Amino acid sequence: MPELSYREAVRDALVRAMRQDEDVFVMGEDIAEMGGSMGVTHGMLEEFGPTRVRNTPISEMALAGAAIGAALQGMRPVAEIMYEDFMTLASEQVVNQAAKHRYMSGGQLTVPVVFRTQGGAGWSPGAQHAQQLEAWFVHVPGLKVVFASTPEDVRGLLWSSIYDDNPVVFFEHRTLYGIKGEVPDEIEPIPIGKARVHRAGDDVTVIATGRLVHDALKAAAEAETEGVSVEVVDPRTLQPLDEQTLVDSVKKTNRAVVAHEAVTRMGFGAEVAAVLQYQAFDWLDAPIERVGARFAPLPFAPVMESYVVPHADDVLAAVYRTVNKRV
Amino acid sequence: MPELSYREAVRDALVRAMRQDEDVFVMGEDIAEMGGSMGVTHGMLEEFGPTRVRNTPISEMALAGAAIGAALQGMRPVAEIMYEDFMTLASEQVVNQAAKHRYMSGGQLTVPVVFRTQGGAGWSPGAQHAQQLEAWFVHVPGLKVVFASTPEDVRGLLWSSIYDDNPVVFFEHRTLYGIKGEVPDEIEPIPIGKARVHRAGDDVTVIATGRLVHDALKAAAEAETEGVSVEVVDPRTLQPLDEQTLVDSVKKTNRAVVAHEAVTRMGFGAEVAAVLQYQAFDWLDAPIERVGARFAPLPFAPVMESYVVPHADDVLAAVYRTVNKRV
Amino acid sequence: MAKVEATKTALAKGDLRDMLREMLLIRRFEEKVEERFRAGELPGFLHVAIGEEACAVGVCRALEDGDVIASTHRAHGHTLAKGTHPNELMAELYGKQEGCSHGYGGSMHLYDVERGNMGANAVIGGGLPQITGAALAFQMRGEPRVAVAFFGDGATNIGTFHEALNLAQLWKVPAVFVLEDNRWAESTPESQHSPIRDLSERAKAFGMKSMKADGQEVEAVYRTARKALENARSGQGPVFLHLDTCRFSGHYIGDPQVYRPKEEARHLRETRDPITHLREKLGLTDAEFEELDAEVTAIVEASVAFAKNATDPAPEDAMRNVYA
Amino acid sequence: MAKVEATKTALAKGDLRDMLREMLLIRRFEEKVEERFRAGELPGFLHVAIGEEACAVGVCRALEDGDVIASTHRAHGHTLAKGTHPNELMAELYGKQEGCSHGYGGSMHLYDVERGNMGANAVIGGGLPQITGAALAFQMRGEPRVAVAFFGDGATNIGTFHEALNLAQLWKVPAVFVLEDNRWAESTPESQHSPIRDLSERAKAFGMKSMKADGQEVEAVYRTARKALENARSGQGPVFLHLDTCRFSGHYIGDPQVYRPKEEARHLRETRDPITHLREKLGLTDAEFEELDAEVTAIVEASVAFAKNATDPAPEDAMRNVYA
Ligand SMILES: Cc1ncc(C[n+]2csc(CCOP(=O)(O)OP(=O)(O)O)c2C)c(N)n1
Ligand SMILES: Cc1ncc(C[n+]2csc(CCOP(=O)(O)OP(=O)(O)O)c2C)c(N)n1
Ligand SMILES: [Mg+2]
Ligand SMILES: [Mg+2]
Repeated sequence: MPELSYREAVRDALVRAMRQDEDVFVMGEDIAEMGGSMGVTHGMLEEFGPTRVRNTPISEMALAGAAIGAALQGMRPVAEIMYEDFMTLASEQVVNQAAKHRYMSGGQLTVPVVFRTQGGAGWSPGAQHAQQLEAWFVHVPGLKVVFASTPEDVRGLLWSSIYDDNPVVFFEHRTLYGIKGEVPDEIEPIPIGKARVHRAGDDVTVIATGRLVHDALKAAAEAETEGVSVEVVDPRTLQPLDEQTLVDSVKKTNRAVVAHEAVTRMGFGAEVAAVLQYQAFDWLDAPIERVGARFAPLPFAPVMESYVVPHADDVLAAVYRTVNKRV
Repeated sequence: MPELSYREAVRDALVRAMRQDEDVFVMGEDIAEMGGSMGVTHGMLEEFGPTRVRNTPISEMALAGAAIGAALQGMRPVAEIMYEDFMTLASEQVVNQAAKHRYMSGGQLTVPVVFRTQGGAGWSPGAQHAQQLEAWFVHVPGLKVVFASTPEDVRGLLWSSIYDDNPVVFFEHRTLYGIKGEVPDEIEPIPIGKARVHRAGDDVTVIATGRLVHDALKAAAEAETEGVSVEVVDPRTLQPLDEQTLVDSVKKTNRAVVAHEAVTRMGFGAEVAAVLQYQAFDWLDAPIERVGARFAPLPFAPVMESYVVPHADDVLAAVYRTVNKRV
Repeated sequence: MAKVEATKTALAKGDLRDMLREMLLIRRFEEKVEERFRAGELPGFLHVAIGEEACAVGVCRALEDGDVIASTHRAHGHTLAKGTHPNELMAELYGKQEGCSHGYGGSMHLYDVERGNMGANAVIGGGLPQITGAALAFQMRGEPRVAVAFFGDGATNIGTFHEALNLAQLWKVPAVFVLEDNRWAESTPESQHSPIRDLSERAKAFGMKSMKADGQEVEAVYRTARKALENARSGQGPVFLHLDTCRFSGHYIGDPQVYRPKEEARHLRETRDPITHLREKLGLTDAEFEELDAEVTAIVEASVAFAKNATDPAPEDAMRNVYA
Repeated sequence: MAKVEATKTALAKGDLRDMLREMLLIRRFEEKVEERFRAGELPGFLHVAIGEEACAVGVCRALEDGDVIASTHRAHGHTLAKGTHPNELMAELYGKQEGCSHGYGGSMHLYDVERGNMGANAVIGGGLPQITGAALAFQMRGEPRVAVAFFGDGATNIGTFHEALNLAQLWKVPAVFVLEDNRWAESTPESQHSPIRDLSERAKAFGMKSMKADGQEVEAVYRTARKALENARSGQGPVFLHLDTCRFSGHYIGDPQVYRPKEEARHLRETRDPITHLREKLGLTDAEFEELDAEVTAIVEASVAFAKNATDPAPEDAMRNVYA
């Protein structure tokens, strides 16, 4: 099995889809000669040319909207929105248009478009370049929402997103592009709506997304040395949500921690907690812990930035709180 | 005590603030001669003239941004975004700019701006004119979020919002403009961050916002005839959230239902459920029930629209589920 | 509806008579919609385009099969002109399954994909970038098709408009952007919403070719639209088509128009009615006109009967079509 | 920094010398920032404006006390030119409490409200509507102040730009919109992001007066900015000020510029350096220039020392300033 970085894995899915399928193309700001601000599309201009690797002006509304329009006419565009913060600009097109055309037309249309975007703190860009807004899109019927945390997942899920006939908002995490992992030789599509159990455990379930999956695994390893057995589950797709896998895990462990980098208040963890307390009420031995960013914009100074967003030790502390609650 | 409609109550707060304070002014689409698409600003052009009652072009980004800029220079603008659906267009300015200027400047700036908007189903406008997106803004540090359900509350809270030095996203509900209620002769500012207990009860707490407050009160009256005593609480301000009042009520009743018109998935009720299960874990005798819109865009046909959004009977059914869970 | 021979520049009397019939059908249809709404039979939020029929008919007549349009909140005329049967449109307004959006859309969300109607949009400017994108798809696949967006003067103030036209021109996609300039955005007169008096100036910012026509003269609209479409179709780039038109009625059905002198609308109806103009041009006798009128009125009446007898969706149908 | 007498059109030698000194200070400051970033001392995401110093200095010199600016992601020059002390700016880049944003902002979020800097914005076009709004506040209060927005050529493609300028012209607010046209948006050359070659055309869409100057000639920038500000201040409406400039370095510090022929930047440095131009115009001897250079270099060195010795915020400080 070849080893790919998360960045290369995203590219691999794009390249393979474009090789086999004329309808697939990519568009976004600085994705051509520069290969994207995160280097994801590096080299693709050379292989596919400027018609299928399209640099756009700084026009998030039009770039998102043009991708939707092309999708309505049978193409499978993958539009890159450079930073999640700029999804605010694209949100009218994504939320009022892409998510609703099929419904408003009574099923006449399909909208096979993917909006790739990325965010995440840890490099001190300040308050407008690292927000995590995935929760917004989970609230919008008609959209699918993916947030992958490993090279294998990001490749298999991007592939499935490209070939899904619905609009998919595809979140990548800025600090994960460099991580490496083995992937199958051939792309194995990963079904949208299937969670992944990264680590089995008996005492506490940690449900984590994006960067926090890796922090959760660190925390789990640490907890093990203290005799606490932690199960780590990554939903991978936030919409549709694989509630069954999450609930089954919690019914086994009787304790849950939900962890993501986004602000805790009204973050995705709130939805997971609401689902778990409802479906596993009689199984829960402790309150569901939420780990997420503190309630502040992202500050510039590294010491402050690192204080605002959660890390492995925050997950670990939450895990311990859930078990202490027992005794 | 005079009686005012919800619509008149909003207007009364605007008019009184503008009479006593030159810095307060209103801007928005069709708010002048037409008095706003909901008639809220009716007659204000005549009293205050076009300089302080400003019709804007259809430019949600610029209208929101200009209000922010004027606020940064010491004015207290109240910007009207005609429909919540169009908050998507204003979201970059509201989320990346208004919410963050004070923080990014290290406290040098204040942003005393109010964004008034409205939404709500029940009149078959279709999928792009009735969404409820309050949850999005609760997820954004730096913003305050208000959603009032009665004439008295909407007036007192709008007043407090105008004089708050932070950006406030102020939600009104389309179907409430006509309801009447008594208000004090003089405006009594209602503190932002204080919930209101509309009805005391012993068996179940219903935490409701917007239109659902009224449906919850109907359901409570109905439940009473069945011997179920329901407490109805309206948080009124979603950010900051008066967690204490909600938690105290649930610790008393041991059961909770959260109700709003917005889509249940990732809706405000998820945050409330997450807070309650955490802070009242040992007091809860039943899973927290969530009542909200089904997971679909808003359809046009009235029979379908009414099926998608919740009503009093949905609240009542949820209330009964919580008590049956006991036996 | 019958297509006019492509290369033709002048129009045969028969074609013009067809257009008159079509404009009259739209007029009577919308008058009926106003009546049924006031009678409390129609749910939702409706906007009629009475006075603007020549824009819809002139442009849609100029289209070829395979061309697509995106419409606005004021969509009945575009929808009928693009070929949706009055029965299907009326059924939609009544929220029925037989409706052109199967009861999911309503007046502001009329779709008829088979006939090239990509949908009416209730968000100002919302459909424009999608027309740029549809045209891009045509360009990438080398199809001789054009994508056409309708929008109003008020829409020229929204960023979506700016970005969509800029991108269309940058990529020279086969699109035509049709401005139906009725000088009102709801209650806001053009002088209050735009700093310039000739909105064709907007096109200059993108270096886009602009063409202008009197939106009350259907033949002029048709001829200019043909040129615009030809320019787009032949790869010479998109065109900004500026149609000077008038809104005879309120912004929405029920609009008291407190903001507008009663005089204005009456004067426009008397002097700028596209139907009267064409009728006179064709020299129709009262008898001939009444015959035409009776014919379209019967179609409209039939559409109401069809709609009323059509099928109501079941409440649970609301959960269908959320995802493919 | 010292203001130049308002009515003056020509500039005294002393004024020009001040401007040279200021441009050189900015140049040396940014070279130092590049060096310290490469040394791993500076966190975050930084963009230098090396080659564009005359735009910042020429415009800010032309401002009156009370005028305000909004800047972009490329903000160091604007910030220094608007009067922020190098120590406070460098301290911000080091994330210190003494920084002009007290460590909360960083390179893309430089503020100095007391000195009229409403803040740099990392969202393209994000600051423009706020400049329209600030100017509106000045207009409503009858204050003789002007609000000035800086932005680049790439920003002219975003809807926010269109809406903000349109609204400013519609309301004739005292604002000046300064386009720093370096013909690049990150890796995207103007030909790939804009369908027109003269971006002044953008102003036509709003009927906004536009003025143009060579952005490498500080005196020309200053003179033209004076005219633009005068127009805005006197109530004649906003102005689109188009400055033709060049980006000598990469888009961000560390940018390998794979997309750009090495030749181009070298050629620009040799032929279009605003500092060289003014130095020659003033006929400074090497000795005089080196003296000036030594003076500003010392200031820059001192700013680094100041920044390094400044106070780190405590982690918990992150929870302050979220709300007023
Ligand atoms: C983004 C957005 N803002 C506001 C509205 C409310 N609205 C509906 S129609 C309209 C006026 C549109 O004017 P114009 O574009 O000239 O079209 P017309 O109604 O004249 O046909 C407005 C403001 C909307 N639908 N979308
Ligand atoms: C809305 C938005 N989209 C994309 C970006 C990423 N970005 C930062 S700078 C830049 C290029 C800006 O070009 P220009 O406006 O010409 O300014 P310059 O960098 O040349 O000074 C881009 C695309 C952004 N910051 N904001
Ligand atoms: Mg109009
Ligand atoms: Mg540039």
